[in-house]
Amino acid sequence: MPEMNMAKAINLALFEAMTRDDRVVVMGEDVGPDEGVFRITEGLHAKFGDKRVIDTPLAESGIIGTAIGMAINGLRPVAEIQFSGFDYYAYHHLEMHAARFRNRTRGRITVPMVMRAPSGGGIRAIEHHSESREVIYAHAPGLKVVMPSGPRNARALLHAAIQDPDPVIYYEPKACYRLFKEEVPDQIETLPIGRAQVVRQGKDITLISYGATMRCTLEAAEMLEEEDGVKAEVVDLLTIAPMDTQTIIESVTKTGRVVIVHEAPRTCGIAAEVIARINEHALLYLEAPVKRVTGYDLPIPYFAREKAYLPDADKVLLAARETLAF
Amino acid sequence: MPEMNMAKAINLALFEAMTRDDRVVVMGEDVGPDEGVFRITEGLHAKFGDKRVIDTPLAESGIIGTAIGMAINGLRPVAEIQFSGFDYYAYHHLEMHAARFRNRTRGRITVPMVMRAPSGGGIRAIEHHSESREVIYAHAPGLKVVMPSGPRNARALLHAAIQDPDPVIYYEPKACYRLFKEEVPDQIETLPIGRAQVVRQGKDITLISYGATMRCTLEAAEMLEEEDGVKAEVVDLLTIAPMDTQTIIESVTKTGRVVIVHEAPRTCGIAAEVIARINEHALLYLEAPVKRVTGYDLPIPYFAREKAYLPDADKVLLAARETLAF
Amino acid sequence: MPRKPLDIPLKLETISVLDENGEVDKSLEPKIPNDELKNWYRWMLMGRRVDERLLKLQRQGRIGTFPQASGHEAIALGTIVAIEKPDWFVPAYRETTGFLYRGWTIETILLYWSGLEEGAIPPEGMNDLPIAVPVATQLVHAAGIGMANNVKGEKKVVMTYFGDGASSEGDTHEALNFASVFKAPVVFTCLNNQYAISVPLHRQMNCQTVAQRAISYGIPGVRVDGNDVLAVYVAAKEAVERARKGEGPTLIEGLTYRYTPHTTSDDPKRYRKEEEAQQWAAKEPLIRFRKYLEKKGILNDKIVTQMEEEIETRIQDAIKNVERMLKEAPYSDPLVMFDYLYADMPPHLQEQRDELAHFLSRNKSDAEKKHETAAH
Amino acid sequence: MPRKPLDIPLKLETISVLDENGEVDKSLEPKIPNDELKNWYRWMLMGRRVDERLLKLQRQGRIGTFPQASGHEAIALGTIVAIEKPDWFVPAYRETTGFLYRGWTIETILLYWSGLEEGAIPPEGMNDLPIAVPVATQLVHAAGIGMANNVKGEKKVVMTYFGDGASSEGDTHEALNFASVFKAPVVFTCLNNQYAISVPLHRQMNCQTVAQRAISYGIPGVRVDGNDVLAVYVAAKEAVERARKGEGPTLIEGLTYRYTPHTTSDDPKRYRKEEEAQQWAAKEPLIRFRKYLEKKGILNDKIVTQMEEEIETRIQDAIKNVERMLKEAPYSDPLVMFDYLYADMPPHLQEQRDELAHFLSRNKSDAEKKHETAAH
Ligand SMILES: Cc1ncc(C[n+]2csc(CCOP(=O)(O)OP(=O)(O)O)c2C)c(N)n1
Ligand SMILES: Cc1ncc(C[n+]2csc(CCOP(=O)(O)OP(=O)(O)O)c2C)c(N)n1
Ligand SMILES: [Mg+2]
Ligand SMILES: [Mg+2]
Repeated sequence: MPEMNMAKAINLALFEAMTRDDRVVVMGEDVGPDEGVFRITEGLHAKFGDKRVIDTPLAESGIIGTAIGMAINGLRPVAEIQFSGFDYYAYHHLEMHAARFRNRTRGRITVPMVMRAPSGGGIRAIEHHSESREVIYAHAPGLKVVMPSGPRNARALLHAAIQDPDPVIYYEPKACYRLFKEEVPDQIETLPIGRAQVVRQGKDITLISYGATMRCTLEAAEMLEEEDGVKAEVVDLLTIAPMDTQTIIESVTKTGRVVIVHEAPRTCGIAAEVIARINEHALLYLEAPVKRVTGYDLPIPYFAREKAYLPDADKVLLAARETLAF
Repeated sequence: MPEMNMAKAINLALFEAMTRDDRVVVMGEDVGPDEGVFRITEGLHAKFGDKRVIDTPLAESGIIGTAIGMAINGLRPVAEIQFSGFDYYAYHHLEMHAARFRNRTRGRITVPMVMRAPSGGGIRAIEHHSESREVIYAHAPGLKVVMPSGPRNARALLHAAIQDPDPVIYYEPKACYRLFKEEVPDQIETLPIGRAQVVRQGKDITLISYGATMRCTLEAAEMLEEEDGVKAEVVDLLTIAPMDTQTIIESVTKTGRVVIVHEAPRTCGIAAEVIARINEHALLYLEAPVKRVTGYDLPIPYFAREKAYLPDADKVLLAARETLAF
Repeated sequence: MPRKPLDIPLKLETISVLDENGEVDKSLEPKIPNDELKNWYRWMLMGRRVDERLLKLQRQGRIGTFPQASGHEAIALGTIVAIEKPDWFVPAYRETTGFLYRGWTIETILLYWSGLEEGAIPPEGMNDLPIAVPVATQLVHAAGIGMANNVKGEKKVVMTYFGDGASSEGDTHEALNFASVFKAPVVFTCLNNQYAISVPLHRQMNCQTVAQRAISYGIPGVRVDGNDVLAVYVAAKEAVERARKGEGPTLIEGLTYRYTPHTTSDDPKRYRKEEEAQQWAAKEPLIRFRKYLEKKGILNDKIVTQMEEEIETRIQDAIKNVERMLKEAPYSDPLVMFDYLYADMPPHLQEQRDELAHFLSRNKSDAEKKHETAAH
Repeated sequence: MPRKPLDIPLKLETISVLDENGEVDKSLEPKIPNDELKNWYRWMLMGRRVDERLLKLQRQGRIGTFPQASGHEAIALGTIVAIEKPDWFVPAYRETTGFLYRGWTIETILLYWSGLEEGAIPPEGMNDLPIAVPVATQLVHAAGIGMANNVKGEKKVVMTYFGDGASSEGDTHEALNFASVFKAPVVFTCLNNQYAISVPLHRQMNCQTVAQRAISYGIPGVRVDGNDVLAVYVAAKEAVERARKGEGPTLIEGLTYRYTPHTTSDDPKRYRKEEEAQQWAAKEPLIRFRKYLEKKGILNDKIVTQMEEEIETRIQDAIKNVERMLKEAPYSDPLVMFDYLYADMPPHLQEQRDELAHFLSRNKSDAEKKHETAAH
């Protein structure tokens, strides 16, 4: 089992998918000879050439709209939007068409495509390069939204996304690209879309997160154990939509206390939906209000102030302690 | 106090605002001589002419982007998007610029504009003409989102939106345009953005809604009283963002039981945020899980099946009874 | 270079073959077998009659609002006959004649305007997309479909449509640019009917033609008389051949007039003069094509009357069939709304489906109860 | 009309005034006072030196990633001197020289690249917008600003900028179309440096020039040598005059080369040959302008050395000032992130501000505690 970081694991998944299925094409701005501004498409153009690794003009609506056309015409496009903040330009195609063709034509026309985009903050990037707006896709029926948190699940989820018969938004926590390495099996593996994972067992409190903030969430869990002797259970959503209610509820009914962590702004964030589902299925098990540790209801500040904006282990720890003390 | 329907009340507010403040301009597709596909801009072109009532080319991003430029240059544009389903084309301008210029320039440059759009279903329209996606704006920090439910508050909220120093999304429940009339005062009145209203007093259960579904919510409240002797308190959010937490909490702490009603899809809908705030501020007062009566997690079906998709009084009644019986 | 005109290769043409009186320019007359030409007329006539009947049905409240297509038959037919069955048809919404020619049944069309997704299902085995409501988006899909043909090495051509108003959308620019950069086999046909609802051409754009925008993409641009089916065909045929040869996209602009209101809920009196429509009445596409075919001895009153009867029967049957269908599942069943969102239904949707089923059954029984009590 | 070329009025020109050796085409040489010309050179030199210093600071990790502007001075300066103080400056991000000319201090520029919104505040009283990161969006704002000038009856002109890559965005089409339909006083200047990050011009568009796209909007299109500040000025001045006279927008394309990496995190070796850059080196804008000014006796080594010294001092002062500022509020205070989202802070934001303040203070005291215990 080779060790690799998330950037490499995503690159590996693309390479494997293109090798095993020649319907898979990669497209986007600078994904060709430049191999992507984060080098995620490294080696692909050299190996698969212009036809299957397509440098597009600078136009996000064009990228996603043509990807939809390609998917309708039998390909499996994996379209990269250079930064998730720019996928807004293509939102109409995703919401109106990628999400709807199957439903609109009662299954006759389908759009098996993936939109990949680096998402979130933490890399001292300039304005519009650190956005977290997964909600606008999670709220759009017909799309699936996944977000890996480490090299191994990144590769497995991307394979699942590419093989999925429906359109998948695959958001990559760019802060994790080269943050740490993990062993990744030699065999291709997939993770079922729609399933969360309990990545740390515990009985006292449930910490729920996804993507980049899984790191500080797990750190906080360790601190809780070391400093307070509290056993925190940690859930990694992995899929944001459709959300795995069952795994969440099973943990909550056990612990009765919950903290949810994400970078995106709080209002109408993913945490709100998690809370709504806890309310529907496990209200009577709650021993304290569910706490939200999230980005504030602001555009993420320019990078000099972004650290204070982002969730971190201390914020999660504080929230967990307040929840436990409630 | 003359009686009028919502279409007329919105038209009146536009007329009044343009009369008292010549910085106010109206722009959009077919808002000129055609007076809007719903006739909301009736009489404006005749009175104020081409310069201030602007028929634009067919391009939503162009409409909102130029409106932003006009607002930056001292005007008060009220931009109409013909149907809310088409404002996705302009989402990037709203999220990246309308919402951010004040914050970006520390108050130096501001964008006092209004985006008006008919929203929601119930008029047997064709595909993409019945959407409810207010969440994508409520989740975008820097925007305000309001939605009237009747002629009087429609006029008052539109005046408030036009006078607001920041960008406001003004969603018009098109199903209510000509559904009923109300007395509207002779004097111009405004409603504070950010404030909900208790429109019916009650002690047994709180029903929360906004926009078009206020009608069936109030009907259900009447049925509860007549058929079950239950006194339902009804809250009209009026402003979706920033949300009036206090009014919600005051009612919930009194009743302990809540049903939230909206047309938009359930997952990551406004109801989820309301539930999250109830959880944060009034968890211990809840005697039953908060119920969501919403559009299902589907694109609203073509009109032959839309009735079954939309919330109605019977659905609210059923949910309220289940909540009361919990 | 001090200061001189920027010279760029212009590939811009105008084409007209049939005049208003059905007189043909022999030098340009395409060689089409007579029964083929007769067929073309039949399809155009059917497009017209279906459109007229839809209007009646809408007035009777039996279908919803729809955009009338009368007057657009020549552009729709002249382009659609230029592609082959395996080629792609990526419509906007005024190409009724094209839909019929591609095998969309009148039943399907009626289902669509009756508010049922079942009306958006393309004919089995055809590479057709349904009506695209959000203007200009279909052009980007068409570009992508064409790019995929290049990737797969398939020689299929994509025929797509948009309006003069749609040409203002950014997506139109992006679609034309992608198609030209990737030499995608796409024919972009603009139905220039001079109005976008109420907005006239000169408020939509500051240039004389849509065709000249081909210059922005280094592709051929052709403006044809959009009421002249032969001119449309000539332009389309050449564009399709170029595309099939790998020479990339073409922009065709068919100049016509929106003879009808924009949709059944539009009132043109608010923004244009009656006279204008009258001036265009004589230019209308069916009249001149019929004159031409009569001169060629392909049509006469008897043949046309027979066509009219066949079409009328076909329409009546379709209406009857749909009336029956609407009473049956799936058309009568709201619960199917959940069944095609994803290949597999996720748990939360199954829950919501059950919730609605529960509500409907319970409501039904409530209603029955009320009914009974009322009966007593 | 049977079949003929579509003839449309073309308003397309190319302009070049100074060649690589600083030889001027007398017939086109604009009449600019000598000290004014000297001033132009000073600003271009300052733009260059500031850009070079930013690179050093970035390498030292003292500022973040930024897009280098070296080589774009002629386009930035030649256009910006063509407008007046009350006119509007709507930049993209490579117009450093224009920012400086409009009165943006080096301090402000440093704050911007240090990751502080304070660096996006335009100079008091100037009608300037800050850097626009999402490509092409600024063009639509510029069109709207120009439309507003027409509504208000103000004769101010809008000078806006975009790249060759940005020309592929739908927003560029919509901005040009709106501006032309409404005769907005806007000059659209394309910095065509032949690359969008790694994507070369011929993969970005299938036409020879960006300027020819003016035809799609019925407006004048001018392609100028973008390394020739006089040519840029001539084109810009005429465009500004047309705009001010109410004749609407102009599309100017300045052809130059991106001499540097796209940004400090880009590596051009991955996608282009070193030689290419070398071929363009001689065409670089400052060299030829200096030669021209020397021939005119406006510049000599002594004068230039003095300029260099002044600029260096100015830059050093600015860096010192910013170092000091960064230690002070508001620059050092994270809580101000909440203070400018809305004119009035809504309750939920106040709550969140308090939440962060609470966290920061508490965390601080925690840290201190830890520190103390460690001390024992
Ligand atoms: C993106 C979008 N905006 C607005 C509409 C509403 N709308 C439907 S048709 C139409 C006018 C289209 O004009 P044109 O492109 O000329 O086509 P025509 O209807 O004249 O055939 C408008 C504004 C829409 N369907 N899609
Ligand atoms: C909408 C959008 N998409 C992608 C990016 C990322 N990006 C920044 S600059 C750039 C290339 C721009 O090329 P061009 O317009 O030629 O300007 P240049 O950088 O060459 O001056 C890209 C893709 C962006 N900023 N905005
Ligand atoms: Mg039209
Ligand atoms: Mg460039």
